[in-house]
Amino acid sequence: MSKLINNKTEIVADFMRGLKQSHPDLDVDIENRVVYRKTPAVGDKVALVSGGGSGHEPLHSGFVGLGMLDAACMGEVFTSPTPQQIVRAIEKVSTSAGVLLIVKNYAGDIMNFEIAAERAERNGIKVRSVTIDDDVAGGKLPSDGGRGMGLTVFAEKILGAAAENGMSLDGLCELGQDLRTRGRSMGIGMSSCTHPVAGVPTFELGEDEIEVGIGIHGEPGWRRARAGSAQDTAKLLVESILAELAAPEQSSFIVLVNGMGGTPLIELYVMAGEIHRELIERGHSVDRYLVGSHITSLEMAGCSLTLLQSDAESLKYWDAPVSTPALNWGVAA
Amino acid sequence: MSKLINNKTEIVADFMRGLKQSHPDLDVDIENRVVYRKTPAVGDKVALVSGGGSGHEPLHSGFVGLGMLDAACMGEVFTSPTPQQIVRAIEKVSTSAGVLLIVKNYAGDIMNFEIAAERAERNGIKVRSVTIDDDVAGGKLPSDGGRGMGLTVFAEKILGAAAENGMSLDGLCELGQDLRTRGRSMGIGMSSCTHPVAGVPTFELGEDEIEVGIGIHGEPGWRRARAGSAQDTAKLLVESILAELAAPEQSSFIVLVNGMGGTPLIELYVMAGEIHRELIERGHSVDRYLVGSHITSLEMAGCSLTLLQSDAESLKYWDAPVSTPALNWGVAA
Amino acid sequence: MNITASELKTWLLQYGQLLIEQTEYLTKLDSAIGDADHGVNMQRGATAMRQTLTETTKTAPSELLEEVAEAVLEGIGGAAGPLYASLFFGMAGAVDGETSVTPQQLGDALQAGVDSLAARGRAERGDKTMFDAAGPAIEAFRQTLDAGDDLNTAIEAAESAANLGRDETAPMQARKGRASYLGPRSVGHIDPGATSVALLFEALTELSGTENS
Amino acid sequence: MNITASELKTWLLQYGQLLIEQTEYLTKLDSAIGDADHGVNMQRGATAMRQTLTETTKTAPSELLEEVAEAVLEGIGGAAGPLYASLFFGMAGAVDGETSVTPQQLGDALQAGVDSLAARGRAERGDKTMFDAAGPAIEAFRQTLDAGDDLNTAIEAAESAANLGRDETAPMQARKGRASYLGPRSVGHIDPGATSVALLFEALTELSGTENS
Ligand SMILES: Nc1ncnc2c1ncn2[C@@H]1O[C@H](COP(=O)(O)OP(=O)(O)O)[C@@H](O)[C@H]1O
Ligand SMILES: Nc1ncnc2c1ncn2[C@@H]1O[C@H](COP(=O)(O)OP(=O)(O)O)[C@@H](O)[C@H]1O
Ligand SMILES: [Mg+2]
Ligand SMILES: [Mg+2]
Ligand SMILES: [Mg+2]
Ligand SMILES: [Mg+2]
Repeated sequence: MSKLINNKTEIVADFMRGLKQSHPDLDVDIENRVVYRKTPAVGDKVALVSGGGSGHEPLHSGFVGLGMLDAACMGEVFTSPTPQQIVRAIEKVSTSAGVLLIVKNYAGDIMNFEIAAERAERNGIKVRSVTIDDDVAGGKLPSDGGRGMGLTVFAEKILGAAAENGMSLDGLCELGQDLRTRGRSMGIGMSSCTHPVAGVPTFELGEDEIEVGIGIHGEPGWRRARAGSAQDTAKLLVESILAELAAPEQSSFIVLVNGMGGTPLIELYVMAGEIHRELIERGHSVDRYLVGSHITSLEMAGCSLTLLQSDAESLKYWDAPVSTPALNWGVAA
Repeated sequence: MSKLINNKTEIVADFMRGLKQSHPDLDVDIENRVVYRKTPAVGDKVALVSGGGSGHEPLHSGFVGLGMLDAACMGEVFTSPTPQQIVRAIEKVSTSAGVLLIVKNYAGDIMNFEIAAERAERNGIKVRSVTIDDDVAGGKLPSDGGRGMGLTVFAEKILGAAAENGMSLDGLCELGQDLRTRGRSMGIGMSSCTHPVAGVPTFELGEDEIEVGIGIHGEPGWRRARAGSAQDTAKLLVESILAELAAPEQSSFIVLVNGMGGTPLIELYVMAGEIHRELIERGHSVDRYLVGSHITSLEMAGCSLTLLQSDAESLKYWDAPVSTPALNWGVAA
Repeated sequence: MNITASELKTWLLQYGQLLIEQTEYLTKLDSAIGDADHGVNMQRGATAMRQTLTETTKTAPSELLEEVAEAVLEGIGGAAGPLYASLFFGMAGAVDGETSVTPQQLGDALQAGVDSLAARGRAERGDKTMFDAAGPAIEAFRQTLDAGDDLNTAIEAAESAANLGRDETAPMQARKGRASYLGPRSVGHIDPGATSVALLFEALTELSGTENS
Repeated sequence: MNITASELKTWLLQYGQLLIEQTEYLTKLDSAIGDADHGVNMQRGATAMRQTLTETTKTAPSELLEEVAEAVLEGIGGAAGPLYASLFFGMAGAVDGETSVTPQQLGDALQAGVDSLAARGRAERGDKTMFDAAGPAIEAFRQTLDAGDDLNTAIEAAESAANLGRDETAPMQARKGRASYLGPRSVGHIDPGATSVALLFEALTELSGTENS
């Protein structure tokens, strides 16, 4: 399958140009691969910076704007950004209240953000990090813990709203840690995807096979299984997550039914219906749904489920106004 | 590739259940396949009804809500809804100001909506229709005219805002006709898709081939061509559309860069950048961009471009508040 | 003996049977020049027809045909739904008030149905549609009766003409429906709708012998 | 004669050359148990190294290595970027102030580099990472020198140990990095990072003969 690209090593720059043209509220520093708000946040709001490899769009660049991120740094496709890029992003938006980094738990991201944070702090900027590691991975977690998955979207929204609301850097770190304990994800894949430079699909699946416990890089998962119905898949995801989440009886959730990029919306809503049923059957309830392709693996087919135990605070920040390319609500014209 | 579905003949019903659970502002009549606003429009606003085959999500059900449609009727996948379904949708939301049907130009849709309109009128409801036929089809248009493509999204948004603003049924028809003359689309495909009941891809494409002038049903297009760069594709789409649109020099546009369902956002924004360049080079300008998968062919890879010549009125209605699952802006929390 | 509602039922039940047997083939044809759903659509239509035909209490041909028209209109969807519905509505209108029909009246009714289908689709011969099988079939049917032949012979003639009309859609370039957007690429493929129409006339053989029974 | 910045350049240019030759192979390995980009990442790293090495004005080994570390840190990204950067930063720190280094000092520097890589990655032997090629290689290098053999022999020993370490990652189950999420499915595949590390030691053969020149 061909791709809508020009020079395959310049995809990220070309993407950023299109993003800037399409969204007048955003600005981009193409050389340093930073997407940031054109109008910086006012006052001493803590600045939120996230980033990672590209190929997961709309994450993270599509979540830059009022009520979410102040800047996103974009690595090459599936490759963590480098410390200098991250430092540039931090410098672009840092305020006296400090900078919070939201880092997905992948070896590369962890190390590059770690080095960047050290360097920015050496330059006198107050930097703290929250690591998102919500993936239950479909099996036994390795020692590094779960990968960062859909909880990243929730963290960016909720921490973004809290920051907009004046929460301090320490407060945000605490809230971030709290979200970590209350959210888990799991994904399944029904196809791989083609890294634009590699040019061939990362792996091939048989007609009736799925990969269980995938990450967000078009990689194979913890195990291969026979494809079941949407109901079977919903049950698998809900059970696997609840086994790790230790949610009390009658918990209520914010739910992300996420497409990996190549799965049509019609299937995601079918899944939402089945997930709803699975949760209700277990005595739980759902406060909010987000259904769509928000953290993707290029054109991979499949979906992931994220459950975040909700409370008054998270719901308040979830419902708070947001104006970004990918999430937009509550802001008067 | 497997699909996230249960019973393949019950996909639409299962989808509707998930949609309703995820969007508390919407209600659904599953038996009659109608999605409609839970809180009906107040006063004597003209009601807007659209619909068509399923498999194009978010179109049309994702555009039901404040500022767009009052109801959408959902046919089976790629199959026009039947007259009775359409009549039920009309009856659900009709007001004394009448009902405007937005119909995409496909033989099936035209005939079924025609019969439904006759029947609803026999029941005393004032019904008018706007046919959307914006596809330049990549070649010589057949006698039936162009198929309905991305302009449908623009029409639903702009007519929806105008209706919300109190425009009469006659006024809406006129504005709809006006939009028809000012908007054109064209699409290219890089893969087909699999009709869930048929179970096999509708057609196969070679690695480096694209289909030029596709519709929105995973069907082959006017011709097959070698895949080019994003820039080549942008040039092809812009030139083909401008050849039909007869836009005066220095026109300005509202632009939809639409994904067919299986193309990642990163590629769509690369296309947006290239399309921008092509338009600017020809002396035109762009007022607004919408980039994303808004009118799709299940998981087909590819994209379509829609150019609508903008003016003060269309921009006003484009920017007006909207609150639907797929388009949402300008509404205070 | 004339053709009653009961014979019409037999005809249409057989048509439904053939549609179900040919579902995959019809979809395959629609994959080549359409959107891969004609088989699925007609299968739903067959199910809707069968339900109507087994539950109906109507004994007048016209009322029965109207119920069938309504059933396919709601059961099929897409382009084929209103087109087949028009065919049956057209037939119903032509036999209004009759309790049974002669072969000639059946011919007139089929003619009215086919006219109504063509009108609904604004289709002309050579557009590569259902009409390219339906038109020749009804012509052959009536000409054979007009020549003094019996119903059996007329049915055979209609069936052959429908099949020939169906096959002759292959070299045509479509001018109506989805296939028309393929331009010259629509050439070389048999039209799915013409193929399902040929089954409708094939099913008429169930009526063979009615006259002599 | 001791090893100067100029020899280190030769080494690293050769390393870059090997990376570019092996780009596709490294990516293929990463497709099996990772995200199909290790080749592409290292190719970018090779380009960045080459640019630095051809433009640099540094003559002190430590300054040169620091520039290289910075170049790969910014050039590679992903997990491999900071890990290779740590290796070169570690080496640079160990030869601080020297204008040239003896084979023993090179061994100490490589040891410091490998330690620093392992620390950055929190990697242990058997985790199926770069460290499983780098660890044995530097051990072999130093043991050979300690046994009184010359640089050539030490380089040969390091190269063989790196290759062996690389091959021995195949039966391991990954405990670090992306591959660790494959669990038992990571068994049976050579680790991509260990493979690129083996190229680093293979490139050392460019220094063979330095001592006698
Ligand atoms: N305007 C028309 N007039 C007559 N027949 C038509 C017309 N448009 C389409 N058809 C017939 O409909 C068939 C396709 O039916 P179907 O696949 O069920 O509907 P759709 O095209 O909506 O998917 C075509 O093969 C053709 O015979
Ligand atoms: N924590 C770690 N410690 C040491 N090496 C690691 C670690 N994590 C990953 N690696 C190495 O990095 C290699 C992958 O590098 P690369 O593909 O470039 O980065 P990424 O995994 O971010 O895509 C692995 O093959 C492994 O050798
Ligand atoms: Mg990577
Ligand atoms: Mg159809
Ligand atoms: Mg069809
Ligand atoms: Mg990798």
